[in-house]
This record gives sequence, C-alpha cells and structure tokens, in this order.
Amino acid sequence: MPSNILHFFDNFWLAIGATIAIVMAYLSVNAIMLIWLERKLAARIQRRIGPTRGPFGLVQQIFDMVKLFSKELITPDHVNRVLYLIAPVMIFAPVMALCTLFPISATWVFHDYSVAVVLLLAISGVNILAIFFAGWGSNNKYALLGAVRAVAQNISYEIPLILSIIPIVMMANSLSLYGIADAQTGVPYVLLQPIAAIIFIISATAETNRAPFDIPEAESELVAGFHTEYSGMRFGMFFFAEYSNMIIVCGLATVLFLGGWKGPYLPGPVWFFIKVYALIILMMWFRWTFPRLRFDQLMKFAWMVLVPLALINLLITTFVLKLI
Amino acid sequence: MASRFDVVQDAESRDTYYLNMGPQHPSTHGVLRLKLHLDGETILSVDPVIGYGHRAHEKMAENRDYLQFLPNPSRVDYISGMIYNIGYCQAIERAMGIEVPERAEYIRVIANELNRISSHLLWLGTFLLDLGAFTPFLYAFDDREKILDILDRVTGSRLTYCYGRFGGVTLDVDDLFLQQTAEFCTHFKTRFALYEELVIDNVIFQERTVGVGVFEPDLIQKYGVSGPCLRAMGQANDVRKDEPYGIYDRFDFDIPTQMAGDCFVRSLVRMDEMRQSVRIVEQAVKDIPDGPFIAPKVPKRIRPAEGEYHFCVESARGNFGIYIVSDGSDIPFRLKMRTPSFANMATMPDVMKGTLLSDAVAILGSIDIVVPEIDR
Amino acid sequence: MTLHAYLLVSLALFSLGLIGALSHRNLIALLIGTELMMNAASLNFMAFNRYVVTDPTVGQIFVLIIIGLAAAEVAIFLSIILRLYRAYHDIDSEKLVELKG
Amino acid sequence: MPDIIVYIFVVLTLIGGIVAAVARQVLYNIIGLGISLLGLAGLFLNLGSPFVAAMQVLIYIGGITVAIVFAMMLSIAMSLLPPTPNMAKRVFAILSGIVFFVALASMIMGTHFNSVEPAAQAAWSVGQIGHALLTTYNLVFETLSLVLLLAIIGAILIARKDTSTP
Amino acid sequence: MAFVKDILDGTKTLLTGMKVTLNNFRKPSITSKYPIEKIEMSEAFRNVIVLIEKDDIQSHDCIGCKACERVCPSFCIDVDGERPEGMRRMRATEFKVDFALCSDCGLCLDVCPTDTLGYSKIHDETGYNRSDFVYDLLDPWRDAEGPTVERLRKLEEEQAAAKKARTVKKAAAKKAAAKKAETETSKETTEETPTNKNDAENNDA
Repeated sequence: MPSNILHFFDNFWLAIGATIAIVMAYLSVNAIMLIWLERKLAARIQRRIGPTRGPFGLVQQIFDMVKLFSKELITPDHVNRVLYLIAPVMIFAPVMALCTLFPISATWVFHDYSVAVVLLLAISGVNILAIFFAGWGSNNKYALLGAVRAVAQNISYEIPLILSIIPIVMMANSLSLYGIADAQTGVPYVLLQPIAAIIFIISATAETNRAPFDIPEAESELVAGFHTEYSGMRFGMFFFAEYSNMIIVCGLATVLFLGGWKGPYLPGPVWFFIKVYALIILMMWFRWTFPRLRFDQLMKFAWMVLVPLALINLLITTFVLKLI
Repeated sequence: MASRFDVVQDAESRDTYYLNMGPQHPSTHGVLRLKLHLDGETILSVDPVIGYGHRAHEKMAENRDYLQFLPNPSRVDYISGMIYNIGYCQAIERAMGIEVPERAEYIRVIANELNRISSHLLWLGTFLLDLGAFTPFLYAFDDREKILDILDRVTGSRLTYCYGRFGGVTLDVDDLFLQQTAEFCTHFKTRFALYEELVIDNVIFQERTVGVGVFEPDLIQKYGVSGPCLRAMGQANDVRKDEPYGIYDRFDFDIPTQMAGDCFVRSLVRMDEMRQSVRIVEQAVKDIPDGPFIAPKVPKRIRPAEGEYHFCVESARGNFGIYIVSDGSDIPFRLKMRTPSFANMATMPDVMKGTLLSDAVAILGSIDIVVPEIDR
Repeated sequence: MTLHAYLLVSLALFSLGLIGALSHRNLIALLIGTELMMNAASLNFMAFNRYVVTDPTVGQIFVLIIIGLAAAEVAIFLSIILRLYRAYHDIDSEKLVELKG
Repeated sequence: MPDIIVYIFVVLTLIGGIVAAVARQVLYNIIGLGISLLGLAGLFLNLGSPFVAAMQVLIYIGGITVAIVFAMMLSIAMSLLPPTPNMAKRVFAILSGIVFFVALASMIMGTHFNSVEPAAQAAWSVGQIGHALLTTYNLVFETLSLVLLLAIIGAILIARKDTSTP
Repeated sequence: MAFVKDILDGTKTLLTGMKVTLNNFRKPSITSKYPIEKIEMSEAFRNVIVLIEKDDIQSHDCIGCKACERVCPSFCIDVDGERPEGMRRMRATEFKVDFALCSDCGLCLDVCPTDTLGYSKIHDETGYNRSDFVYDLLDPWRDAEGPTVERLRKLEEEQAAAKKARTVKKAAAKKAAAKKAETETSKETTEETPTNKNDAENNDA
C-alpha cells in the first residue's frame, strides 16, 4: 500500500498546509508550462516560431503572468457582484482538491481514497456551477449563452464519461485510483478497452471545454463565452483552471487506461508525467486540427454516438467478465 | 436589484431576446452589425445594420476626375483590389475607346487571377476561423503570402493595388515574374490535397456546412445573388464567360457549379474556382506576347462623351458593376458601383431565419462578405 | 459530535426546509425547501446508521435510495415547472390557481 | 479528522440552509442549497461513509443543483422580480418552523438512544453496499430503477414542446 | 450498418486531418523573424515619395510645376516653386507630403514632367502623431541648394550661350547658305542637316 502523506507529518494541519503548498506550486508552474507548450505546439503545427523571448521562449510566459497580475481588475457596474466574484475562485478550488488524489508512483500518493474515482467525478462536477455563476453573474448575453451551453454540454458529457469508466472499475474491481493503476499488470487497459479509452478521451476533451468542443467560449460566436466580462487575474483564474483541468482529466486517463506510474526502466513518477503530458499533447493536437462542432451536433454526438457505444461496450465487458 | 436581471428581456415576449452580433464582433469581419432576434439559440429574424464603414466612395467620384478616382475601387473591396482596380480601368477604356496592348491584357489577366486566388484563400482561412479551426487559416495565408510576394514585385503594393492605368498597367512584368508565377501554379496545385484532407473531407466541417444556409432559388430574383453563391445554386453564371471582357474569351476554363446551394458546396465551388484560376494563369503565362505594356496614346483628359456607361467584371465575390453617367466633363456626373457583397449579404434575413446562432456565423463566413464593399 | 447533535442539526435543516417551503411563492424555491427536508432525513439515517445500527451498510443504502428518489422527483418537478412556465409564463404558486393545462 | 472540521461542516450546512430558506432571490436559494449539501457531504464523510459523501456531491451538487439552475434559466421570468413578500405567510412559516423545531428538539433531547459502539471506520466497503443492494434490498433497488426510468420518460413527456401549439 | 460506417468514415477523416497537421509539424518554420532579419523591399515597392537625384544636375529636378499636386487624389502633396533670379527654369521651394493621407497610387510619378519623383525604400516609418508623417522632401537637398542653383545657372548660361552661338551660327549658316544657294543648290542639303540634327538634340536635353 502507498504511504499516506499524513505519515510524513505528525500534525494534521501541517500535512494539509504542505499538500496545499505542493499542489499550488505544481499547478502554477504547470499552467505556465502548458501555455508555453501549447503555444509552441500550435506554432510548429502552423509552421510558425511561437514565443521567442528567453531560451525557447520560456520567459514569455513569465511576462504574461506579470501582465495578468498587474492588470486592473475591472468589476463592471451591471454584474451580480456575489456571483461575479465567487466564480473565478470556485472554478479553481475543485481542481486543487482533485490534484491530491492521484497516485504518482507506487509509493507517492497524498491520500488513497477507496472511492477516489467517484469523488473525482463528483468534485469535477462543481466546475459546472462555477461556469454558470460566471456566465449568469456577468449579466451579459454572450456570457449567459456561454454558460447555458457549458452547463448543457457538461451534463451531457458526464454520462459517457462515467459509462466509459465503469468497465474499467469492473475489471480492476476497485474504485481507488491506486487500486486501478495497480491492477494493470503487464497490459494497460487501453489495449483491453480501446473503445472506452476513446470515449473517455473525447468526453474528457468536452468536459474541459477544449476544441473541438469549446462551444461555451467559442470566440467566433460568443466573443469569449462565459468569461467575456472578466479581466486581469480573474480571467487568469479561468485560464489556469482550464489547463489544470487538463491535468486532472489526463491524469485520470493515465491511471485508468495507461497503467499510471508503470513502465520499464524509468522511475514511476517520470512515467506518470510522461503519460499525462503525452495525453495533453494529444488534446492540444485535436485543438489545432479540428473545427468546432455546433451546439446541437455536440449534444447529438454525445447522446446518439457516445452513450450507445459506451453502453454496448459496458454490456460486452460485463458478459466477458462473467464468462472468465 | 430588479434592474440587474433584465438583460435577457425583450419588450414583446419574455422568451425571446435580441443579440447584437457586431459592430465589433470576431466573426463579422469588420463593422457589420447583425441584430439577431433569438429564441434560445434559434434565430427568429435577422436585421443587418450596415453603414458603419461607409466612406462615400461614390460621392468622392463626383468630386474628382476620372484619373483621381483610380485608387478608390481597390479600397472598396480590399481583398480582391486588383480586379476592382483593373475593372475600373477597363470601364473607362471602353467608355473612351482606348486600345489596350496585348501584353497589358495578358498581364491584367494574370494579376486578376492571382488576386482571385489570394482572395479565395483568405476566404478559406477566415471561414475556417469562423468554424473554430485556426490552423487552416495559417496554411492558407502561407500560400496567399506567396501570391502577395509575386504581385508585390511588380505592383509595389500588397493589398490595395493601384496597378492598372487607363490603357495598360504601371509597370512591365519581367521574366522572373512569369517564372515565379509558373512555379507558384505548380506548387499550388499540390496544395489542394492538403486543403481537401484537412478541411473539405473533415467530418466536422461537413457536419457544420452540409445543408446549412441553403439559398432558395427565389433569392436570385429577389436580391441579385451573384458569384460563387449563385454558382453553388446550379447557375453557371460568370461574367468572364457570359460577356467576356478583356481577353477572357481566349482562355480555356470552366465555370464550376454545384446544385445544393448550401455552405458546403459554396466552399467546393470556391476551391474549384481556384483550380480554374490556376488554369487561366498557366495559359496566360505561356502565351504572353512581347510588346508595350501601356497604350502609347492615351488622351490626357479623360472626358467620356455625354451618356451612360455600364461595365461589369467578375470579382472574387461576384458581379461587380460600374455605372458611369457622364456629362461630358472630366468629372463623373454619377458613378455607381454595384457590389456583389451587398447583394449577397441582403439575403441574410431570408437565409438565416430558423437556423442556429452557430449556423449564422458559418453562413456569414461562407458567403464571403467584405464589409467595406457593402458600405462603400 | 454525538448522536443528539447530529439529530439537532438534521432537525434544524428540516425546519429550515419547512420555512423555505412554506414562505416562498416561487415553485423552484418550494422545490429547494423540499430538498432540504429530504437531506435532513438523509442525515438522520446516516447518524442512526453510525451510532445505533450494527450493520453499517443499511443506512447508507437508505441514503442512496433517497438520493435516487430525489433525482427522480426533481426531474419530474422541474419538467412540470417548465410546462407551467410555458403555459402561464409564470411559476408563482399563488397565481397558478387554474386546474386547466 | 479534528473536530473543528466537523464544526465547519455543520456551520456550512446550517448557513446554507438559512440562505436556501429565507433568501428572496431564487438564485441565492440555489447557492444556499449547494452550500448546505456540500456541508452535508462533509458530515457524511465524518460519519464514516466517503462513498455516500461522494454520491451526495456527484448527484446532488453535480446533478440536481445544476438541473435546478438549468430550469431556472429556462424559466427566466421569475428571476426578474423577487415576488413581493407576503408578510403574513412569512411570519406563519417562520413560526411554524420554530414551533416544529422546538417540539421535536425537546423530544430528541428527552430520548435516550441505545447507542452501540460506533462501528470501526473500515468495517464496510463499497462492495458490501453493492452486495446488499443486489441481494437483501434487491426489490428496493429495482423499484428505484423503475422509478427513475419512469421519471425520465415522464419528464420528457411533460416538458416536451408541443408541436401543435402555435 | 450505416451508423457504424458513418462513425468509422468520420474517424478516418479526422485521423487524416491529424496526419496533415503532424506532417506540417515536422516541416521547418517559414516565419521570417522580421526585426532581426531584414526584409528586402521589391524594386517596385511603393512608399513615401522622394525626389531622385538627376545625374546631369547632381540634384533633384523638381521644377515646382504642381502637376503632382493637382493629380493627387488624396490631396497630400504641397508644392511651391519659384524662378531663381535670372533663370528661365523654375526651382521647387517647398515640397511637402503628408504621408498619413497618401494612398500609394503612384499617379504623381506618372504625371511628373521631369521624372524626378520616385519611391523611397523606407518601409517602417513610425511616429507619435500625425504630424510626424509630414515629410519635407526638399530637406536632403536644402544645404546644397545654393551651389546647385549656381551650377544650374551656369548650366543654363552655358546652354543659353550655346543656343545663342547656335542661333548665331545658324543665322550665319543661313546667310552663307543663302549666299551659296545662289551659286550652288546641290551643296545645301549636305551641310545643313547635321546642324539641324544637333540643334534638335540640344533642345531635347
């Protein structure tokens, strides 16, 4: 069994403080690096150069952060102040909580929950409310439309997401992330459950509101969607949350389908992060290749394609597991 | 407290609301304003509000002589400025009966068709941008940049050309230009595969465009739809074939047509038009004769005889007509420009009715409007 | 926390739900009041499960069933609200006095 | 888990409940409900059932609250003006609530429960719940599935847009 | 199973699209790093007009005829010229272009009678307000204006002298020719045509 972070600290509060510090530091650095990665990747795909300040353009992100921090935080006059102010915090908080759930290696894990998968899905559902608060509180038609779309989309894609996880849970016979990763001896589940893996990565892309499922913030239709009215670091929080969410879903996919930390030669954490970032690069690749789907097509795709496929997959898995 | 929540209200009905798309909006390509009456995401009616980019080009024509108006037409449609500029020159030439040397005619055809390709490439990029794909935009601009470089060498400008002169063009083209053009044609023919694989064949692109924004046949009569939008409705209408101007009757090219009239076939028609333009350019480059590039004897004062003159050319967006009323002086009494974007955009209330908000963006992108051309 | 404390919290929640359900005229607020009362019941089940019953799964199963029922109830209730809104353009419980659909 | 966290959850639950009960804007009611449910989930966690806590968050906050929010957005008119408070009704409601609370509280405080020793934290597992659901409580489980199915069908039937109406 | 076939076909097109972007990912970048790499402007590049130095007078040859000012559609040229003392040729005293208004049409180049207008090669003018774009085209020539006028005057005097000499010579030749004509008519053509030709050439220059 992995060691709990509580084992390293005598004091409960110290453990919590340390966890928060580690997660915050990781998420900030991660978001900055992911923005850099996305820019460079997009530039290479489009045969541009991308950011050039500093070595490999890395300093550009620091400048951008400074810019975001130093910008004036505008609170428009017509907004619903409570919702408007609470939304950026609320969208970021669940992500932080979720980061603590992942088993990074066989021995590195903050806390191994027996129902971590359910907890992860549950807490990531809070994101929807935050997006809704942002859209409704902004009191702007574009923001409201974006929020409506986001809520509808997230509800719809949660179903195939969960349905694609259930076969994995059944095969691993565990709801704990550590247990699922541990159960994948030799063959990762992506080979045994390719359809579930595909459905998961599609639904995960939709859950994080990234292209081609970025209709809540479709810039050619809704200007900026639910964060139209936000400026400065409040907008930065949405930005942060988007990239941190990518970490969450890709981490989940890594644990569920790619065997978590397992891999030859290299130590566990290295393998874990290699897999996570490979999935993130895949999601970025989607984004820079495909056009955006229309709202009703998105819904149709979820309900007419993904859900039936996931259900069929679930049924087949059940029968096969029963036969074995 | 109550007033804070009344944004989503509409005077007549509580279920519907108005949404301003524009004048400052990422997908109206300029300062077009569409007043959308929405029920949820469904469009009940569209009210295009134009004139934000009005620059009084037609009035300007009444205040300056024919030569001084020369830079203006390319500003009307800055994306295919060459066609407008040369079209204006041709209109005056026909009015004055100026003979244009052979070589100048060929240069004009090459420049026009290159400009048409660059205009269509820009359309491809921005259309895909409207649909949410960013990468094809830059691929299209890569090719467009090559055209601009070629044209830049002889015309000196990259966007708003003032290359044509009454009776010819400003500068002769050299062998390097012809060689570059030929090279571009060979290169560009290989790029179609990329656009097809990345864009046209893509299932998401087809989902977004097939059956969306269908132009009903009665719109032709009602609004005077022209250009690729008309050809996508099965009408093989092209000024270059119907009433050939310049030397277009010498070239072998087809008019691509499609039947469905939706956003998807409009894209197909434009892709095919680029192929045809490449064909024309290749023939012109092969056949271009030697000789003067501007007529030796151009009257110093342009004074068309009293009367009315009409001349139309096929621009990248459709039928561009110039109507001149002359009172015999060297200043036009009235100059009217019939711009294709205006007519095509006027169909929007009929076409967009009942579609979704996302479709509105796709339709607007697919008819390829240039807002200064609408406003003039 | 003792069992009594949990029961008191649950009771307070129930009373708040009652106040909400009785004082509001908006149908959605009524629904929220009902939800609060159901959750108070869930808390009761959980508390008894922890402190009184020997089999620790029974209470949890009850709570799960309550959650499931609540979901079903909300689905039906909300569709009725939507229907009412479409018919009357209002969901004020005091104005909806006609029994005609 | 230190007691203070439990108290935080209790306070969350009660504050959320108060907001949900007395705020006049429906939106704030919903937020209050969400906070209250979050607190409840924390209490469930403390009562030794992370699974039910997770389910509470997943279904209540992620599902039901969002559904209510969605319904609120679709029937926007009511958020425009908070209905004028009917003072008599309010007073009556609060009074009845207080009376109810006092009566039951006195009853609870006067009752002695046969408290067994709290079972060990890990005495149950998700597997056990599943097992119980499919054996002892199978009838309840199946009935619940049927109810949910009927609810879905019913909801669709009721909320469907009439094509015949103009 | 049309449903399954649709899904498979759609997936295939999506994968093709991803293949295209991957292929482009592997190709080198085509951006030119503009401020670091200098970009060559083409020969015909149109920008703010300048006065070109003419070889024969080692200065610009603007005579302030205002043809460009009249033809300019944007009304951005402001020319003034005057006749220096005792000279026949005009000299520009003021030539201002408001480049903020210019539309790069090139009509001024077309109408210039002395062909002294051309395009500059500067392509990155910047400024803080509109008045920064009012260029005084005579600026580079002002310092040398005195000597230039002197040189021009000398040139003109020489020309005038040459012309005078020519006319004198012509008159003399005419006289001689008239004289000769009386005696011999056949020689007249052979002698007179060369001088006429010279005359014409001088006038053109």
